Amino acid sequence: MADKPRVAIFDFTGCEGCELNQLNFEDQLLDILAHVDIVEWREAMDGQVDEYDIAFVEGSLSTPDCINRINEIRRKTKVLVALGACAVQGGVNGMKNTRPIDEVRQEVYGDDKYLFPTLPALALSSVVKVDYNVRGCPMTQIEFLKVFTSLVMGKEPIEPDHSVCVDCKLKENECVYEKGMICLGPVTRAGCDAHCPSFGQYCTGCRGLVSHPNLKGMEEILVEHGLSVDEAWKRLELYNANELEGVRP
Amino acid sequence: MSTATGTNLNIKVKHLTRVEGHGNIVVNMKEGVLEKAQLEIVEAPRYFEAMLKGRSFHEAAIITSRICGICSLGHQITSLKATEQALGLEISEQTVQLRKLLIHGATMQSNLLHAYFLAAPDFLKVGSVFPLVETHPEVVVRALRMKRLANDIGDVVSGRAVHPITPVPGGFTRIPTAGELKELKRRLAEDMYPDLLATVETLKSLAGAIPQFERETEYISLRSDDDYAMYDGDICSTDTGRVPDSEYLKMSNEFVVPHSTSKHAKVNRSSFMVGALARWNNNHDRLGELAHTAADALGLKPGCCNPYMNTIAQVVEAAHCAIDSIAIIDKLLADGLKDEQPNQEPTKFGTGIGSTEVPRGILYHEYSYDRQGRVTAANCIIPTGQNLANIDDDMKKLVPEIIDKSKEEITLHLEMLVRAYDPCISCSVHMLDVDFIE
Amino acid sequence: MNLSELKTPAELEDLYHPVMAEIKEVKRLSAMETYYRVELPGGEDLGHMPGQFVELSIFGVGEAPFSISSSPTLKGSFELGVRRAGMLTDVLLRQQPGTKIGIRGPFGNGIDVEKFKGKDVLIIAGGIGLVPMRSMINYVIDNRDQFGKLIICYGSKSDQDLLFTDELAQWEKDPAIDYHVTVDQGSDSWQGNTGVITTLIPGLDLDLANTVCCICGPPVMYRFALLSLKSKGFADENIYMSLERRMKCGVGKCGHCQINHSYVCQDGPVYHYPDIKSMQEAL
Amino acid sequence: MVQFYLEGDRISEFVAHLMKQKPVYAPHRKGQKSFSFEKTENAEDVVLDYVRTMHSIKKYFLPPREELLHFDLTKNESDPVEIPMSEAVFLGVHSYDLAAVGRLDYNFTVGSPEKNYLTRRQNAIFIGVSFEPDKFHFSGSVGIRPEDSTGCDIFLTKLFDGYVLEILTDKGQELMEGLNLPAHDAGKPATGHFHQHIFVPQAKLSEVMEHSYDNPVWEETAGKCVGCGTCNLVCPTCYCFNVEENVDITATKGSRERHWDGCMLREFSEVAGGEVFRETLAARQRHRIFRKFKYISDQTGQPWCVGCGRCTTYCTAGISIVSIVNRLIGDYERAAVAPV
Ligand SMILES: Cc1cc2nc3c(=O)[nH]c(=O)nc-3n(C[C@H](O)[C@H](O)[C@H](O)COP(=O)(O)OP(=O)(O)OC[C@H]3O[C@@H](n4cnc5c(N)ncnc54)[C@H](O)[C@@H]3O)c2cc1C
Ligand code: SF4
Ligand code: SF4
Ligand code: SF4
Repeated sequence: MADKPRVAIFDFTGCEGCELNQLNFEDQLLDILAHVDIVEWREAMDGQVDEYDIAFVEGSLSTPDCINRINEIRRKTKVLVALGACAVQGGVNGMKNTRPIDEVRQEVYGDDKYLFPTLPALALSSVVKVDYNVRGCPMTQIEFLKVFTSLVMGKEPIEPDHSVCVDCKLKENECVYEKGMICLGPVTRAGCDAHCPSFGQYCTGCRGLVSHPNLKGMEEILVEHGLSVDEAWKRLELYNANELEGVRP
Repeated sequence: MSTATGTNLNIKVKHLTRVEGHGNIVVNMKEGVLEKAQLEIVEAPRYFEAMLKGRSFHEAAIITSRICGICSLGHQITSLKATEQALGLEISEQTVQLRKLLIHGATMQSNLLHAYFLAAPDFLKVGSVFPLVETHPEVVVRALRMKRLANDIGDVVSGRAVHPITPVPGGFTRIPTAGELKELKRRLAEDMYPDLLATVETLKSLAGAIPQFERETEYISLRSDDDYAMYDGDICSTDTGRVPDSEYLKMSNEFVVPHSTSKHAKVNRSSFMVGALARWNNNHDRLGELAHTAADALGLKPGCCNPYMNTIAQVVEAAHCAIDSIAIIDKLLADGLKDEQPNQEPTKFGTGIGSTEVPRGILYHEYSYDRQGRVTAANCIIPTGQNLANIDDDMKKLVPEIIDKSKEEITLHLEMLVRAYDPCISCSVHMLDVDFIE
Repeated sequence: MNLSELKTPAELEDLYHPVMAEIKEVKRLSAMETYYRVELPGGEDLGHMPGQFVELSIFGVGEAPFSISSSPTLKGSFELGVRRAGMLTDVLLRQQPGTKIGIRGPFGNGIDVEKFKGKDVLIIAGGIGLVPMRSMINYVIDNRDQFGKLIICYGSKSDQDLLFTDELAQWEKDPAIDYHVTVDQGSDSWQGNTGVITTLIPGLDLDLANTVCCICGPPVMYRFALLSLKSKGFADENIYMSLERRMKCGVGKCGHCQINHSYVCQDGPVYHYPDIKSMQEAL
Repeated sequence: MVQFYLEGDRISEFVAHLMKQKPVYAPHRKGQKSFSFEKTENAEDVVLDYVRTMHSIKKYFLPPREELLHFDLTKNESDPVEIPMSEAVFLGVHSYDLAAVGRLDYNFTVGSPEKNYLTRRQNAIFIGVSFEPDKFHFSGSVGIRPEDSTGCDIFLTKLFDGYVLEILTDKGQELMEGLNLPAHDAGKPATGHFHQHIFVPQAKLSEVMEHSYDNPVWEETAGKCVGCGTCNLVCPTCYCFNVEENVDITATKGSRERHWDGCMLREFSEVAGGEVFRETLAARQRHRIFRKFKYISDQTGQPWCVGCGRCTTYCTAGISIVSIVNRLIGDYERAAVAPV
C-alpha cells in the first residue's frame, strides 16, 4: 500500500451507526487521520473523487440505485471493506426479506407504495467482491482498528471464525444462560470481545454466524431454554436472515 | 445564474453532505416565481414497522434502535417506555434516573457532534472538520474530548453509546458501579464544565456567521412540571398548549408526499418545528444558570423563531445536560446503587405509547402486543419527519429574501438551513401508522 | 512432577523469544515459492538435522514453522523455501536481503540419518515437499560414502512450478543419482513425464531389502504414494514421512499440532510410518 | 498433626491476617449465580462455601491472555516480557483444582520447561477447602476426594459453623504465625457424597478408549454440540493456546500475545491451505475426551480430567462428559461379554 492510503467512506441502507462509530474514535481519530488521507465521506465532509485505495462501505443494498453505486465504488477502489452487519450480512434489514416484499411495502406506505422502488436487502458481497469485513452492529471498534492497522501495514487481517463464547469465557463473564436468559453466542462469530454478555445482555448474533454452525443444535438449545421453535429461528434471523435463507426447517 | 435582478434560479444539491442520511435540496424559481423549494428525501426505505411484526418484546427495542445509529439511544428508551406501558411492567426510580442520565449523555454527544463537526465548518467556510485539525487544533481536541465524555456516559451506563446494550424492558441488564459514576462526575465537573465555557467563547466569535432569518412557527415539544422535559412530559405546542401523550397522533399528523421517502407532518398550521429550539421556546424557564448564561452570551432569546439558532439552542442544552448529569449522579449515589434485575413479567398485553425528547425533537413509539408478548402493531413517529414540512416552508420564505445573493451563497444558506435542523434522514424514512393485526 | 527438581525459572530460557537473523539472499523459485538464505548472529550454525524446522517470525505479522531446506553440511547460514500461503508468507515475500527476521529453533524430530546409513535412500517429494527433502538429498550428496544409491522422485503441478531447477539439472546429470521427475500438467515445451507422482513408483528399480524411503508432500499424496509403495512390496518399517500441522509454539505446548496422542513438533514432523499408520487423523 | 478450629465469625479475621502478609486470591461472588477467583480487596468478600468457579486458579499461572513479547516495529527489535514472581496465597481451592495444577505442572515441565508458567507457579501457597459435591462434581471417580489436601499448605474442612484448619507445611506454619486459633480435638466430619460416577478406574479406561475410537456416541454427541468451545475454556487441565500479534494504531509498537484456545473449535486444527484435520464435531469431541482419558494418561497413568464437572455445567447443549464416558464403558463391556 502507498505511504498514505486514500480512504473513502460510503453508506448505503443502514442506520449510519457504523459511520458514527468511526467519529467516536475520539482517542484514536487523530492517529488514524495521520495515517490516511480521507478523500470522500459524505456524512462528515464535502466533495467527491475518482479513485481511492480503500473504501469502507456501510449499509446493505436495497434499491436499484444502490447496485449501480456499489459497482462504481468497486471500480474506483483497490480494497473494499464492508463495515457492519448491514454491509456484511444484510443486517436487520434482512428480516424484511423473510416476507414478500410487496406485502411489506403495502404495510408501510399503503397505496403510495409504488412511489419507492425497493429490493430485498442484500449484503455487499452478493453483488461485488468484498475484501475484508468489519462485523458487528454497530461495527466493532476493536475489529475496525485491527483491520485498519493491518491495511496500513500491508498485511491481511485475520477474520475470526470461533464462537463468541470463547471470548466470553476468556473474560470469565457469568454466562447469561445461568441467569435464565438465552444467548446466540455459541454460533456467532467472535471478534467483539463478547461485548453484550459482558454487560449482562444476550448475544443477538449481530456479527454473523461462524462458518460451520450446528443450527439444529442451536435450535435445540433455545427450545430447551423456553423458546418455541418459531421464536428460536426468529431470534437467529434477527441479523442472519440472509444466511439462513433456505436453512430454516 | 442568479443576479440582483435574477428571476431564474435552479439549485439541486444531490446527497447533501454533513447530514445523517440521504437528501437532496431542490429549488426552482422561474421568472421571479418560486415553483419549488424542498428537501427531497431519497434515503432507501427500510420498513422497520414491518420487521417488528411478530417479534418478541425482548427484541423490539433492539430492532428499533437500529432505525438510526445517531438516535439509537432515543429510539431504545422510547421503545422501552412503549413496551413497558403495553405490558404493564413497573420500573424503579433508579431505572428512571439512569435513563435520564443516558439521555443527557446522548443529547450532549449529538448536539456537540452537530455543532462542532457538522455546523462549525460552515461558520468557518470549510468543507469539513478535517482542515480544522490543522488550523484550529485546540478546538478539535476540545470537541473530541467533550464528545468522548458524552459517549463515555453511554459506554459506562449502557455498555455502548451507539446501539446501547444494557437498557431492556423493565430495567437494566447491568448497573454501573459507584466508582464508574463517580469518575464520570469528576470528569463532568473538571473537564466538561470548562470545555463548555470555552465552547461558548468559540461560538460567540463565530456568531456573526449565523444568518438572520425569522419566520413565525409553531413549536412543539414535551413539557413537564418538574424539569426540562426530556424523558417524560405532556406534548406542548406554542399555539395550543399542553395535551397528554396519548394524543400524539393528533399532534403529529402524518401524510405521504411524492418527493420524500419520509412522511411529512402538520398540526395547527401547514408545518411545525420540533427539536432543541422548540424545547428552548417551550421550556427555557426550566433551565439552570449555566444554560442561561450560555444563551445570553450567544444571543438566544425566548420566543426565538430563527431556525438557524437551533444550533445555538443545542449548545445551551448541552450545558444543561452536563449540569443535570452531575445532579443525577449525586442522587443515584446518595440513594445507593441497587443491583436490580429487570422486571420482565408482563401483567397485561395491550397497547402502549412512549414519547421522549431526543436531540432532534419528540419521538413517539406505539406498540400492541399479543398474549405471547409478540408485537402485533407498531408505529414510530420520528422528529426529522415532523420537521420536513417546516424546512420546506422555511425555504419558501428564505429564497425570495436572499435572491439577490450569488447562487453559491444561496446554496450555502439553504444547506446551512437544512443542517441547522440537524436532520436525521435515516430515522425519518421509517414511519407508519398502519395496523397489521391479522 | 516435583517442581523443586527443576532449575529455578529464572535460569530457564525464554522459549518464545526469537533471535534476530539476517536474510542474506532472496531468490524467486517459482510463481508461489521463494528461497531465502538466512544467517544467525555471528554466522553461528543452526545445528539442525535434515527434516527439522524453525519458527520464523516477523514482528507485527506473525510466526509460522518452516522446514530447513539446507543440509547441515552447509555452514554459516541456512536456507528456506517458502510458499505464499497467507498473512506471514505474503509479507515475507516483500523482504529484501539485509532484513532481520525472528528465528526460533531448530525444532522437531528430523530424519534419523543413522537409520539411513549404508542403505539406498528413496526420496518422494511432492510440490513444496521438496523443500525439507532437499536438506536430506544434499546431506546424502555431501556424505556420499555413508549411503547407498540415492533415488529421487519429484512431482510438481507443472513445469513452471518446479523448484530449485539448477539443482534438479545437476541431480539429473549426476550418475550417482537415480532422478525422476513428473508434472501433473506440462507446458508445450515440457518433454519429461506427465502424470501424478505415483506413476513414477512402479518403474523404479529398487533393492527392497536395503532401501529406506522418505516422503513429503501435500496431504492427498501420502495415501497414494503409500499404496504404490506397498504394491511394489515396500515394507512399512522402511518408510518415513514428514507431516504438517499448524503450530503456535513449536515446543509441545500449544496443542495445535496434536495428532491423536502425538505432537508433530515433538515426535515429528518426520515420523516412522509404523508409528502413525493406525492414527486415523494422521494421513 | 495439630488441628485448629476456625470459627465461622473469625473467617474475615483469618483472611485479613493472610492479606497482611501476601496478596490473597480467593473465591468471590460474581453475577447472580456464579463465583470466581479474584484478588481479595475486602476480607468480607471471600466466599469459602462455594460450589465451583467458572475458571480454576489455572488462570493465574496460565493467564487467559498473556503477552509473550513486546516489539518495536521501527527498530525491528523485541523485548521479552517481565513475568512477575508469584508470591501469593491461593485461598479456598478445591481439591480437584489443585490436582489440575499438578497436571499442568507436568505439561509445562515435560520436554521444554516453560519459564512463563513456572515463574508464576513457583512460589504459590495453597490453602485448600473441602467442598460439598453438587450434581456435576465427580472427582471421586478419578480419585480426588473433597477432603483431599494433597499439595496444600493449609487445609480447611467445613464444619457446621466454621472450619477445621490443618497446617500441612512450613510455609503454612509461617503464614499462621501471629494468629491464635483454638485447637480442635474432635475428628473431622465426613464429607458429602457424589451424585455422579464414572464406573471404571483409569487403568481400565485407557482400554475402553482404545476400543471406542469409532463408537457412535461421537456422532450422536455431535448432533447436539454446537462447537462453541466452552468445555475447553472452562476445563482446569486444558492448556492449549493460540498466538496472535497485536499492533497499536500507529503501527510502531505491539506485542505477541497468547490466549487460551480449544480443540473443539474448527479453526484449531486448520492448516495453511484451509484443510481441517478434525473437520467433524464428532472427531473433535472424541479428541477432547481422549485427551482427558487416554493420550496423556497413557504416559502418566493419571486421568487428565479431574472431575470438576465444569464442562458439563457450562455446556449450553447439556453435554455430559460422565454420560459419554459411561456410555463408552457400557458399550465396551457389552461387546466384551457378547459372544464373538
Ligand atoms: C513442520 C512444518 C514445516 C513447514 N515447512 C514449510 C516450508 O518449508 N515452506 C513453506 O512454505 N511452508 C511450510 N510449512 C507450512 C507453513 O507453516 C504455512 O504455510 C504457514 O503457516 C503459512 O503462514 P501464513 O501466515 O502465510 O499463512 P496463514 O495466514 O497462516 O494462512 C494459512 C491459512 O490459515 C488460515 N489462518 C491463518 N491464521 C489463522 C488463525 N489464527 N486462526 C484460524 N485460521 C487462520 C488462513 O485463513 C489460511 O487459510 C510448514 C509447516 C510445518 C508444520
Ligand atoms: S453468555 Fe452467551 S456468549 Fe457468553 S458464554 Fe454464555 S452463551 Fe456464550
Ligand atoms: S461446551 Fe458443549 S456445545 Fe460447546 S463445544 Fe463443548 S460440548 Fe460442544
Ligand atoms: S474434562 Fe470437564 S470435568 Fe474433567 S477436568 Fe475438564 S472441565 Fe472438569
